[in-house]
Amino acid sequence: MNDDITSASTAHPAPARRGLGAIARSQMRNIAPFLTLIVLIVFFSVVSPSFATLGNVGNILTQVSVTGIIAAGLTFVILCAEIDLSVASIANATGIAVAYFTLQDSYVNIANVPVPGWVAILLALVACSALGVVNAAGLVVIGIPSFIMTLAMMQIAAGISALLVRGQIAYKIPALISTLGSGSVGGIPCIVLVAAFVLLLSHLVLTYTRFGRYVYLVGSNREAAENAGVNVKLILGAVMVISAVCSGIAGMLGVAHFGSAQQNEFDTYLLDSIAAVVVGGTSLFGGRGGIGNTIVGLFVLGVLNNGLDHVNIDSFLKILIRGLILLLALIINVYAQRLRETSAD
Amino acid sequence: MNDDITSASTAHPAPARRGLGAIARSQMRNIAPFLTLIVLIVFFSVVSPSFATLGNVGNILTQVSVTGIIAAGLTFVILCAEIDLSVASIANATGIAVAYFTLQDSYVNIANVPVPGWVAILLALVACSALGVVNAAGLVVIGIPSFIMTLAMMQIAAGISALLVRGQIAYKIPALISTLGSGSVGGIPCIVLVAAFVLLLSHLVLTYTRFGRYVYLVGSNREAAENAGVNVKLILGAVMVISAVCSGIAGMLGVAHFGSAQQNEFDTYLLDSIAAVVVGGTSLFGGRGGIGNTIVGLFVLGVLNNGLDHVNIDSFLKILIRGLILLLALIINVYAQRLRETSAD
Amino acid sequence: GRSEKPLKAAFSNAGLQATWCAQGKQAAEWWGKLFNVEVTWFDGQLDAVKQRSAIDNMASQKWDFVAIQAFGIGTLTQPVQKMIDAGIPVIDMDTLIAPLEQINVHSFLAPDNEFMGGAVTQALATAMGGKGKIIMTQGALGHTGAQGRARGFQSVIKQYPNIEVLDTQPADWDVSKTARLWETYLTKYPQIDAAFFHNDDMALAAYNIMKARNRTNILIGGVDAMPPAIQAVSDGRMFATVRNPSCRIHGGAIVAGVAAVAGGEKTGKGIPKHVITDGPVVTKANAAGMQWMQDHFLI
Amino acid sequence: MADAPPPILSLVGVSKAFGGVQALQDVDFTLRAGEVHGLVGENGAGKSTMMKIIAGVHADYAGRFLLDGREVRFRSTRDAHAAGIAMVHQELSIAPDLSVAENVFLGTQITNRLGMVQWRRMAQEAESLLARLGVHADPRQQMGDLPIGMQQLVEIARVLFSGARIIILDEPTSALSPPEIARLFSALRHLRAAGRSIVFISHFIDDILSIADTVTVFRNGRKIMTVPAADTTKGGLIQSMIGRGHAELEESYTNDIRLAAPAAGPVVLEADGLCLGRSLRDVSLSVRAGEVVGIYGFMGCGQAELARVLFGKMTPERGSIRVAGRRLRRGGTAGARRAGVAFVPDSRRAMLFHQEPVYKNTSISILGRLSRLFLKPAQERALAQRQIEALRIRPPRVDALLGALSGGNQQKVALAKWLTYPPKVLVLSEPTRGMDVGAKDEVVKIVHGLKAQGLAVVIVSSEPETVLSMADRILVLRKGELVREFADEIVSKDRLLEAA
Ligand SMILES: Nc1ncnc2c1ncn2[C@@H]1O[C@H](COP(=O)(O)OP(=O)(O)OP(=O)(O)O)[C@@H](O)[C@H]1O
Ligand SMILES: Nc1ncnc2c1ncn2[C@@H]1O[C@H](COP(=O)(O)OP(=O)(O)OP(=O)(O)O)[C@@H](O)[C@H]1O
Ligand SMILES: [Mg+2]
Ligand SMILES: [Mg+2]
Repeated sequence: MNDDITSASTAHPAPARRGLGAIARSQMRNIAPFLTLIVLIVFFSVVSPSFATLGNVGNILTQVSVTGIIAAGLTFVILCAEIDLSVASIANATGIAVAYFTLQDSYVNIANVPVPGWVAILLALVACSALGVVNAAGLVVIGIPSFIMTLAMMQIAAGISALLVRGQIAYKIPALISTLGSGSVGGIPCIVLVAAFVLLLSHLVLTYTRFGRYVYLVGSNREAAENAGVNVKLILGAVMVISAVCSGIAGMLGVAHFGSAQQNEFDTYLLDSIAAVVVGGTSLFGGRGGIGNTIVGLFVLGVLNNGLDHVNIDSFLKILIRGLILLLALIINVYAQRLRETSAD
Repeated sequence: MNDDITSASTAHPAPARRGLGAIARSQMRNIAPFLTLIVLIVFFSVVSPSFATLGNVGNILTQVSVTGIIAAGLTFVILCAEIDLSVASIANATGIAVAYFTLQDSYVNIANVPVPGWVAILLALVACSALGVVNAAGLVVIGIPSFIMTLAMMQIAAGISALLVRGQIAYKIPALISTLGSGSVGGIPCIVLVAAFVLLLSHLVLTYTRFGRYVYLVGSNREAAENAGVNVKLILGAVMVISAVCSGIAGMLGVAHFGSAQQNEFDTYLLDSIAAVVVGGTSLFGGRGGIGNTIVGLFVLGVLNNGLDHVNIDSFLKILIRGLILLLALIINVYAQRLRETSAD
Repeated sequence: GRSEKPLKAAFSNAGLQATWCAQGKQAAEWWGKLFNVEVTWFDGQLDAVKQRSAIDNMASQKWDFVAIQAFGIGTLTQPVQKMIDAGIPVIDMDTLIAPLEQINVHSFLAPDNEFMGGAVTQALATAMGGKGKIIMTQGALGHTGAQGRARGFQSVIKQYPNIEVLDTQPADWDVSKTARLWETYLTKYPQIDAAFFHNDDMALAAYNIMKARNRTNILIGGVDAMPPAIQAVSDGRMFATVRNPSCRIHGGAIVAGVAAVAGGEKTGKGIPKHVITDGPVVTKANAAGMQWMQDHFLI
Repeated sequence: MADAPPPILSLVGVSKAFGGVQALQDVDFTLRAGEVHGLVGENGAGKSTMMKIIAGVHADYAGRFLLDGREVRFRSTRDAHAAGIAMVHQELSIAPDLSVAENVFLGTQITNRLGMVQWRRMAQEAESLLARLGVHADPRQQMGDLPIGMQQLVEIARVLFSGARIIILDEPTSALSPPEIARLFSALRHLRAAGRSIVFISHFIDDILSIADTVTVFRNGRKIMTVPAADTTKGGLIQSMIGRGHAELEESYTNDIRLAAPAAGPVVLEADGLCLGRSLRDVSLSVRAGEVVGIYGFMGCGQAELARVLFGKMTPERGSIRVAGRRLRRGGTAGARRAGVAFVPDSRRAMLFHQEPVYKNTSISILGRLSRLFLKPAQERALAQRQIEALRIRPPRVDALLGALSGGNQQKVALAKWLTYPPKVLVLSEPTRGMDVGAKDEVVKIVHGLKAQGLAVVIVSSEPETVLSMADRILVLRKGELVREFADEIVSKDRLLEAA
């Protein structure tokens, strides 16, 4: 501004080379969930001999794959400070749609419309994108808050699922999806590779592209983004569609992985994927966090679920333990974040 | 004050008596859901002869009672711009708790702790208040956003339910609860009277007490509330506890109404009660709406659910129709609100 | 016999999302047509609260007879009692509406879950030669059917000291949870000889995991014997399943209702209070016939 | 003021830090009964922070706080209320969803003995209280439906008539029209006569000098001096506020000002017949390259909406906007940006990303020009570095978090984002609201610089000084209509007010 400001700049001392401590504090949002993960891994390794085996690592990877694909899309939405409650429902509808367009064995009693595999996949992708577009339109064109827009979509997609399978179970899906969902390459399950690819791609998009930057900035301060000439509605619409498409992919692969398409198959994935994103440290208020956080969150929940399968405790108690550990992880996140903030600048 | 002040008042001419049109516009938030309700009632009355009967009115009233009690508490929370995802779970846990403290028939295989009826009711109320206090503490003391705090509580309460009943079903509950939940007075089911009482009380509290006005103030502008000397944390904590207690009462009466206590019995009440509050026109962003809106919302959903049972359409299609009508109601709300805003000032 | 004047019946089952229930609906409608019964359906949507509302609505209308499969035991007592009081014969299918002490239904048509669980376990144990390692994957622990199937499993296993039970965790009828559990089992236990699932859907989901890991040597037993499982038994993916005869129960409810209304059959005299409707164990040997009988809603 | 009454409130050696920012450092402050105490200082000098300590908003501070000679420590605003201290905050602190009456009694709703809120009595009393400030509004109306200025008056009424004996007003006039300010001052004089103590914060030195008995000056978190208002001058105050004397800063714009001759450049911005609800009625204007057009009007007369419409944030119901001849169609703010319109909103909060580094703040509007798909952080940083140097932003680091910058520097960053690739049209909405005299001067210089580069600049403001100091041509907006144009003639503040 003028000379006296530079002289007065002692009020805002330029931070010296940041020490290790400072970096650690500023990364608290990322470190805290990571520590939670380490503690869980150590705990289960000690408690169960079958937990820390190579085979089980493969299990955990496989088990978080479907959630991971959904959570990747959800990360975009949550970074924008919105929410998508329809992910699991859209996953289910898409999985059912791809089976609906595939020739089923005669004993499966569904009046479906078989088309060639690639057409079926394409149609399923169109279907989930269309549901995403409806979410996006509701949010940005009509102006319904995403929480209730996607709540309605959750029911609509469930209704579509019901109409398509009519209480039956479909088993056949296109070969490509089948391979991706339950095949493996060199010992690594394809579904893990797909999930890794989706997460990596999401990370690259969020970190290195213009669109990704807009996502962060829209989440960080929506009004400022609009005042800077960013098409906020476009970004918000896009993240809703991305989330729906990720859910759709997850739904198709999930059907392949579980071997069947039926109603309500994916219901648990809603809470799991939201929990993964949030436990990983991405803020519900937008702008902070990212795919790295989501991956840590995925593993926290994945290790927890898998580890509890390895230890012999009362099945009824497990539900409570899971809830308590989830709460604990959230508390740790909040305190870590607070630590970071009080020691900031 | 002095002459020059009064004379200069032409800058803001005194508004004329507000016409009917102006009042209608300003009440759009309340009128739109009401119109939706009327349309639904007319539609079902025309389509089904069994719909508009006295007996069915009783059905609808009974069917919305449990949701109504939960939604009353949830209205406080949503008016504060927070959310409570644990309502159904707490209702379930409280219903199970009250059965847990009641002597069960020998064929029910639960290792429970029978105590006198009033003690059981008291203990159940203490239990749900305690869960509410945990929610409140997580929100205001630790600072976990209510969305994820109550998500964790949802699992914790489910875990408690599981531990208490261990997969069994309990049938016996204290006589008082049993009467309130399934008895009737002069042909009117007690549960309807209780729901009406809870809703009326909530309305009076919200409209005519300072606490109620603080709830609106906190929801409308938290910082202004803080500046006006309102103990915002206390208000937020209180609404979380109120919500949990309402859920607890609903859970106990629900168990009496349905005649048994078991796990996951009340899961649907979460979406139903949120939908009732929101469809009624209460804003998720706080400060706008109220119990009147919630009542309209309750009836919109209640009539919709009930009416669909009276018409002969494909069961699988009903789920989709329900979702679409929900979406439609939301769209109408948004447009009504917009109409109001553009015609304001 | 067939009723001269058309009868109106109301049916409700746990939730049409379930294949077993969907097949039951078709069977009821098929038998209803034969017996001149117009069937109106009240879907329970696999939800106690929703089914209760549906039954409340059912109870405020007039029916010649009613058949109900409860989703949550004890949650429908009041409206069902109202219909019984109004003189409507209420036929209870598959799951108790409430403990029989509490409510006086016309008749209770249900399989013996303990028998079904035991029968499949017996078939598996025999095929294992009386020794080896087995895993039971349970349904939801709160489900009475699952509890019965578990009892049947345990009662048979007790008789085989050389069979070791490795694990009995519940998968809550959920295929994704089943997949997760079985991924863990397959790494944790190098030897698994047989697996008993509380229903076929979970069995087929687990088979998919086994196949992906080349562990298809595990003998799989399930419950329900719906067409996909019969197919799986025929082509060797599953070893055995036991028929939970949806058609017999739902068709039986039509027959019982018509007999009560048109034939004046009295509860406890003409028809017993409790009709056990078990189906047979399905192996490769009888699979084809079982499929044919289902195609014609006979079992 | 000769025999000063005893102090009713004094702060001794008070310090307060936010993270690493020292907002207050060892400050002493004394308030006496029956005085109006003016408070001046640059942006970020710590004025609001000190008042928030007094009002109980900040509970953790170092130093002593004496009330009536006894040491107190407020834990919350409730404690301050109980002690008879009330404050009008710098940011509007109202509940838009509640009725006007409730806003007058915010937090202290009138109840009967049973604790029931008495709606009718509250409405009546609210109406009469508001009338004392010359406000005539339906007390049952929803607060959010009132124009901003009225909302501000309601908040002021709440605090003035709350019965508090110590009243703090933090920039209360920023949304008020001159007649409203006059009425406020008259009310303050009455309160002073009744023995109340008032702290009055403002960046309008003239206002301070006309109402205050005592003036305290803050700079950089320290108190510089406290003097009787009668013993100081505008120049003296500015001198001690910003630490240097500036003749041109003293300009009060009460005298005549000669507007520049019409610019000769081509017409760049052309708005024709804009209509928007009751905010804009058939507004047409055109701006040439190298011309600064000021649009003046009282708060709520539609000028905020006009700025938004020009930047595509709102779609007019009728009318068209052309930039360099091309019609601007529904494309939102992104469309306007692409067409060459730049916009600086009135609040810093609405244009900056506090948790992001400086370079991300400066590059947001030009990312599309740098690349289509992938970010080029190195280029972003280089461009940010250039702007930092050109605008002398401190600290000069592209990676500094924006939140760590002082307000003035933040303001420069907000401008910088539009200057890498200069736009054709720059729309500034209330560019100097809440700014200290020094910062205002900086803005004036930047605007003159941009004008020299050939930009068409539109300045929309409700502060006469702002348009008078920058504009070549002034349009006056009244209730959504353009009622007067001053061009190539002599204007003064009085004539501007007269027209509005
Ligand atoms: N050194 C760099 N090289 C390449 N790109 C960079 C660099 N620094 C920042 N970026 C860009 O900044 C964006 C995100 O990086 P940055 O680490 O600053 O994000 P952040 O929001 O601070 O994330 P975090 O949560 O990790 O702190 C990406 O778009 C990236 O292209
Ligand atoms: N809540 C806060 N968190 C962090 N820093 C703050 C906070 N409030 C104020 N500050 C900082 O404290 C310093 C003093 O701010 P303050 O608001 O008291 O200034 P001011 O004199 O009122 O300025 P203005 O004239 O702009 O209102 C500034 O550097 C500001 O950035
Ligand atoms: Mg980073
Ligand atoms: Mg200030």
